Amino acid sequence: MVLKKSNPQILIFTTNIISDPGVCSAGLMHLSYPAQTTMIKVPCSSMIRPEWILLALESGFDGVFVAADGTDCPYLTDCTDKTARRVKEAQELLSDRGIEPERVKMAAICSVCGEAFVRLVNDFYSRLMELGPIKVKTHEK
Amino acid sequence: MTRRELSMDKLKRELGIQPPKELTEYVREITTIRSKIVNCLRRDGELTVKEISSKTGLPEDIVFWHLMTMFKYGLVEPTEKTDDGYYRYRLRGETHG
Amino acid sequence: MERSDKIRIGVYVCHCGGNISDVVNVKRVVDEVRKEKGVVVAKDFMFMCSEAGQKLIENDIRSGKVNAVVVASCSPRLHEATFRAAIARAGGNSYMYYHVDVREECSWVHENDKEEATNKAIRQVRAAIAYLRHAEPLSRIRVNCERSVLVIGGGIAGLRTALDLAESGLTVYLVERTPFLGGNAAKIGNVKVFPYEKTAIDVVRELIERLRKMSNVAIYTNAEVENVSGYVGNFDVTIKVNPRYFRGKPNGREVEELRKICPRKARDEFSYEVSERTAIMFPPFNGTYPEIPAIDMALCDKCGLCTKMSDKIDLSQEPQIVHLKVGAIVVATGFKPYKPEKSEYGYGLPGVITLQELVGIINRYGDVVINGRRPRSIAFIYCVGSRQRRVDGKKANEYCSRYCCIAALDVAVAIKEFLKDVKIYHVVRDVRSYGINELLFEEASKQGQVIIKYDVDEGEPQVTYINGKPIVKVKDVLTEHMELELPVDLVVLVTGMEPSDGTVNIAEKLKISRGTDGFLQEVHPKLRPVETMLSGIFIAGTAQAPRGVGETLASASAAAAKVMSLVLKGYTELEPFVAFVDQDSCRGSGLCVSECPYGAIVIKEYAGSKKAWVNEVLCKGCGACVAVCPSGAVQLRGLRNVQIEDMIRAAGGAHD
Amino acid sequence: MRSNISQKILEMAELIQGSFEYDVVVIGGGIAGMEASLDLAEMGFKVLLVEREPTIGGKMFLLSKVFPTLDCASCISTPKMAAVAHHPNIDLWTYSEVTRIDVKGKGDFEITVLRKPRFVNEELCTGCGTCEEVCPVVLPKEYDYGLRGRKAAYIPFDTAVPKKAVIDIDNCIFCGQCERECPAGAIDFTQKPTIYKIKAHAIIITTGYRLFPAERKEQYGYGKIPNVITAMQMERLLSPTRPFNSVLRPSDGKEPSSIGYVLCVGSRDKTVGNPRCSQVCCMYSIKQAQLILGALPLADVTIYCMDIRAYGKGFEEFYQKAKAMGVKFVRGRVAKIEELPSGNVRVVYEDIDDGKVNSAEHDLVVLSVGLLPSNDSIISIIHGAKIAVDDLGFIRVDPSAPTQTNIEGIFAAGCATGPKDIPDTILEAASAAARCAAYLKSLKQERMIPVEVVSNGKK
Repeated sequence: MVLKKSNPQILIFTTNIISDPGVCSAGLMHLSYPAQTTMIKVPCSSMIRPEWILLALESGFDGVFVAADGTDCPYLTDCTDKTARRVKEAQELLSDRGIEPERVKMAAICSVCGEAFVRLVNDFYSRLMELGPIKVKTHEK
Repeated sequence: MTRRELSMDKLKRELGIQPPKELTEYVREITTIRSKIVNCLRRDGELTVKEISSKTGLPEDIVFWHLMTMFKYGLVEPTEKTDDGYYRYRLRGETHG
Repeated sequence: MERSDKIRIGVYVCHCGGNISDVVNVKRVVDEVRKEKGVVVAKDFMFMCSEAGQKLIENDIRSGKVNAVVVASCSPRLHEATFRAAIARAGGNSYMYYHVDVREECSWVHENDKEEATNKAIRQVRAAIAYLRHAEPLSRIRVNCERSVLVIGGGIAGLRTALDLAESGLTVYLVERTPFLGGNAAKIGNVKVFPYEKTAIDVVRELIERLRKMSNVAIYTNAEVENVSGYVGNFDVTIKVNPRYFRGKPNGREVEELRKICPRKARDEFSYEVSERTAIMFPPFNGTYPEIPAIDMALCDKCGLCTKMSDKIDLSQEPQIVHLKVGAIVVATGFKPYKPEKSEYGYGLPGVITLQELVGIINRYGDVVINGRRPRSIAFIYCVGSRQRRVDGKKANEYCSRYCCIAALDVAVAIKEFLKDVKIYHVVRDVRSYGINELLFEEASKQGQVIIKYDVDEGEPQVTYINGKPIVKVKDVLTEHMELELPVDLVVLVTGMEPSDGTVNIAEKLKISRGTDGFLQEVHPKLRPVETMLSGIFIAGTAQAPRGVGETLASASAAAAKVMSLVLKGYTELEPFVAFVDQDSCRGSGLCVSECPYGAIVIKEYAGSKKAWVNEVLCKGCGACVAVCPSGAVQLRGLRNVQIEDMIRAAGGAHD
Repeated sequence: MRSNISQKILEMAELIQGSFEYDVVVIGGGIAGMEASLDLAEMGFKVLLVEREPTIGGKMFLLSKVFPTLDCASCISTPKMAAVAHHPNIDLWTYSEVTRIDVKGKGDFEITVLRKPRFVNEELCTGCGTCEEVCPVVLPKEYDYGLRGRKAAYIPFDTAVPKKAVIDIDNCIFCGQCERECPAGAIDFTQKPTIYKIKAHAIIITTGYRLFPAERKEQYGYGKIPNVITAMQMERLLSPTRPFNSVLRPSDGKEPSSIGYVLCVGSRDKTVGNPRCSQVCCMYSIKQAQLILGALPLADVTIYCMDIRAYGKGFEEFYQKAKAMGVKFVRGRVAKIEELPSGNVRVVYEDIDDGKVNSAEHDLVVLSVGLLPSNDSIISIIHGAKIAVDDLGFIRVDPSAPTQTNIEGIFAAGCATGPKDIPDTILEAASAAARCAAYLKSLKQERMIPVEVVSNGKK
């Protein structure tokens, strides 16, 4: 069954030690952001393969938000650069297929940055609303 | 439904104690202050600390302290900032407690 | 999909007493996910974290119904460990688990949209189910560790680390490049370590004395690390021990004769080149180790005078190569004092010396005597070789050397005690007598020592030499920027620290990185302050950053603590979430190798073709390699590509 | 105003029978105590960590970002807090106090610990916060240094470990709301204090510091002038878990556009009895200045200082960066601080640059308060030996082993031995763990395996 969806669906990549606690902290503060969101955890945002972002957009998501470790990354000193490279490659993949590159967004979310996360994801959601559904026909696997 | 006996009642019985009067009075006082602020916001929508203070007659720092406490519990939220650096606040959903 | 047939998933959704169920329709979540392939049990419960909730899981595992578990409840930070432990208790594999947060990341943030919140919970649980369909039982990686440690550097940092490790029962190999233990702290000699009564040399002596009593310590002086291979827990080390050219300890008469006989002369490093030594190097202070002299072969011209006098000397000795097996390595190779360039603040002019040279003079003569006379006025110029500004991209020590303000004040206060009439000026930028050292600054002020503060934007102090005296010219911020000219008998340049040559060399040899300041770089100043990017290699003391005696000892013991945590048990256990390579699809691009900051991946030859190989012990499981592999051959155990991809598909609504 | 019900309840404390033995008892669950506990636990020793507050984490997890790398304090401390809570070799007792230490012999200590009742069943509490929401009592909240209210039933912090509610019984009006509303039925007013006698072979004291009480510097007006705050309060304002919705001043909630920092408050000042430097204030002030410029890009920040002591690794570079960002450094000692009718604050200072007395007006003034020892409650309860402290009350240590106290088997680390920054505290904590491990091994008198030296280095 494919869930009914009229509003944009966002896939959010979070990281175990830094940004997932950050997303969690939004809940602790009882803030609010759209429920059309799904989180998948990875150890470090530098692990994200660009094609996963494309896959997400082909699988029913309208946008991908990468909640990166940033400078608080416990693994890499150049985590921001590495993650940015992945996102840029993903954007190129999207452009090649005629999908708006702004459907993927990256921001560093520290472990208590709940407010910042909510602001960013709300903005991203509004932007995706404006963009509307993905126009290019994505092939389902 | 009958009121179940609370462990609190047991403690009170065991120790033979009541909360100090000053404390209950203090709570009554802050509850009054708070409801003044809440009523003010409920009536007028979005207000700055200065505006609430002049409408309620409460000192600005007291108003701000209570607003921030209510902010913690998700009862109020800031909206826009005025040009001279003050935020406006409004009630968020229904209040309890 | 053979594997997924065997996987029997139990899904348990928590109400959290309404915290979740008031927003998320828990019943609907359970009903929806029950239909998913692989799911054999789907239940909801008031409090999953309670004893009764955990029992639900345990019973389903014990009865064999379930072998993989999803719990949808609160934050994984609160209860992921709880449920993994419950699975293990029931005899399951605790890695056959996925935790879904439907409280902090769902019900608490979507209170206004119950319908969508429920949909989200369903998506998240479906993703978890997709993950578990491909999950495999994992176990922690056990690495055996040699219960022995190599400590490089015989100064106070190395001595302290070695002693701590030895006292904890580990075998310690201490390697010192020079012929004697003691390092820089021994050279400071009789200057007291403020605020204590002990002198630096007291500390050194105490450490050496206690270390020598330990039977599980081998000390190699005049020795250098030649080669290191292997990895954490299992390093192979080769050290080269240079000969001392002495067969044993010469007796008192021999020592006296030998001191006189050698014609080859050089500046004595131990006195900061204040005095001379010969090619025969004698123990520089009482209590050092070993007490046997050594011949400096770079200086010796084998004239043979000494061999005729003493049969203890044997110039035919050869260097020895020693092979060691150790579990960890501590680098404590220290600093060297900054050497001012010629004419930097007048260095090279008569009456202009460094702080170290002043200390050398005090230790050698027990007095301050410059050109045969006691100075009547001294100016200390601070921040020489520290806090430098970078001009035209030239190398500059932009850092503060931390110890120098205190060291200079310490020496100045000591001088004032025996040269009562000397006038002392301190030409400073800031007085950084932090913490309790402020009392030293106060003492100096009480003694009438004068502080002159300059603003580097208005120019640095100038030192000239007129009428047989050095003159310090400086604009004093404290007296309304008045330009002062101070003719003094002695100018002391308070020089900072630079990484020692040994530190620079060992960094290259071990491939550990150095910061922009040139000192050894820790992984993180707070999370992993004594660790390098290479597992099992630790750093201590001033090789890492300028610091004083107390801080050096603390960092040395800290390094010892981390070594003990690693090797004391004889093994270490690591999480199984490490990278692995699918040999069939790896094309040997090597992209993963350069992506890994830990050096955990190498390219190896397999039957003629190049393939990546992961050292599981070095891998920290960040997954950076996963992202760059062109063929998807490098993956992370416990989070394989297929797991992520199916999670994306499941959550996106597209099912296979 | 608060009642003394807790005293009455204390009298009902019950001694728990049984033998409780640990290799080490660590007193104080701040960053130093957590670090030392984790190191020793990893080595295989059994550790009991005792924390007075309802949560571990100490002061560090209240901070915003930390110098000189500007990493987020929570991102560093919260994983450590979780590691402490889950480590099989660590028992964590929060809301517990060490009330007596008996030095009985070599490696033999008896430690009496009082476990205070939370009035919340920890097993049942899910940390959902319902009790806190419904509690009608709003008190000045210690975690945010008075910046906003705290309930009598409360979870100390979103990132608390353990994340369990606690009821401040002295401020409870017994309305029963929490008990009626708790979905887990976790509220339990019948809980009683318990006392444990614990045998330990070593002790590590990591009791940290307390801040200089700024109101003692009367001429600075703290406590009287609402817009004079301490650096710890500013730290909270800058933290992502901040009490206000932005950096705002307490008098009227205005976003300040001009902020002044007064350094050396309660340090380098004999008039308040502390001639020493507190070692961290220069750096935390510079850090806050940088963060303020990030949060309020239009604001200007002035730091009134004597010397800037940027001495640690990367500190000088950090100081130079602040200067380049536009933070103003004024050399001069602040003589007094006055409130203006607008709520603004005037700082009167002796300007070293021109030798005159000058003044400046700011929206908000931050006092960079110094650090004082908080060992009193520990040093006075040690029986059978006397622990050496210095004239300010910091624990004295051995210069050759900077965590060794004068009592064999008792170690101290972090700010308990003197003010220090986080990197130094962490090093010292690990250092205490190493010395403690060596000590514990020496008690067991394991035979060392002698090594053969294959060279000239014969002993």
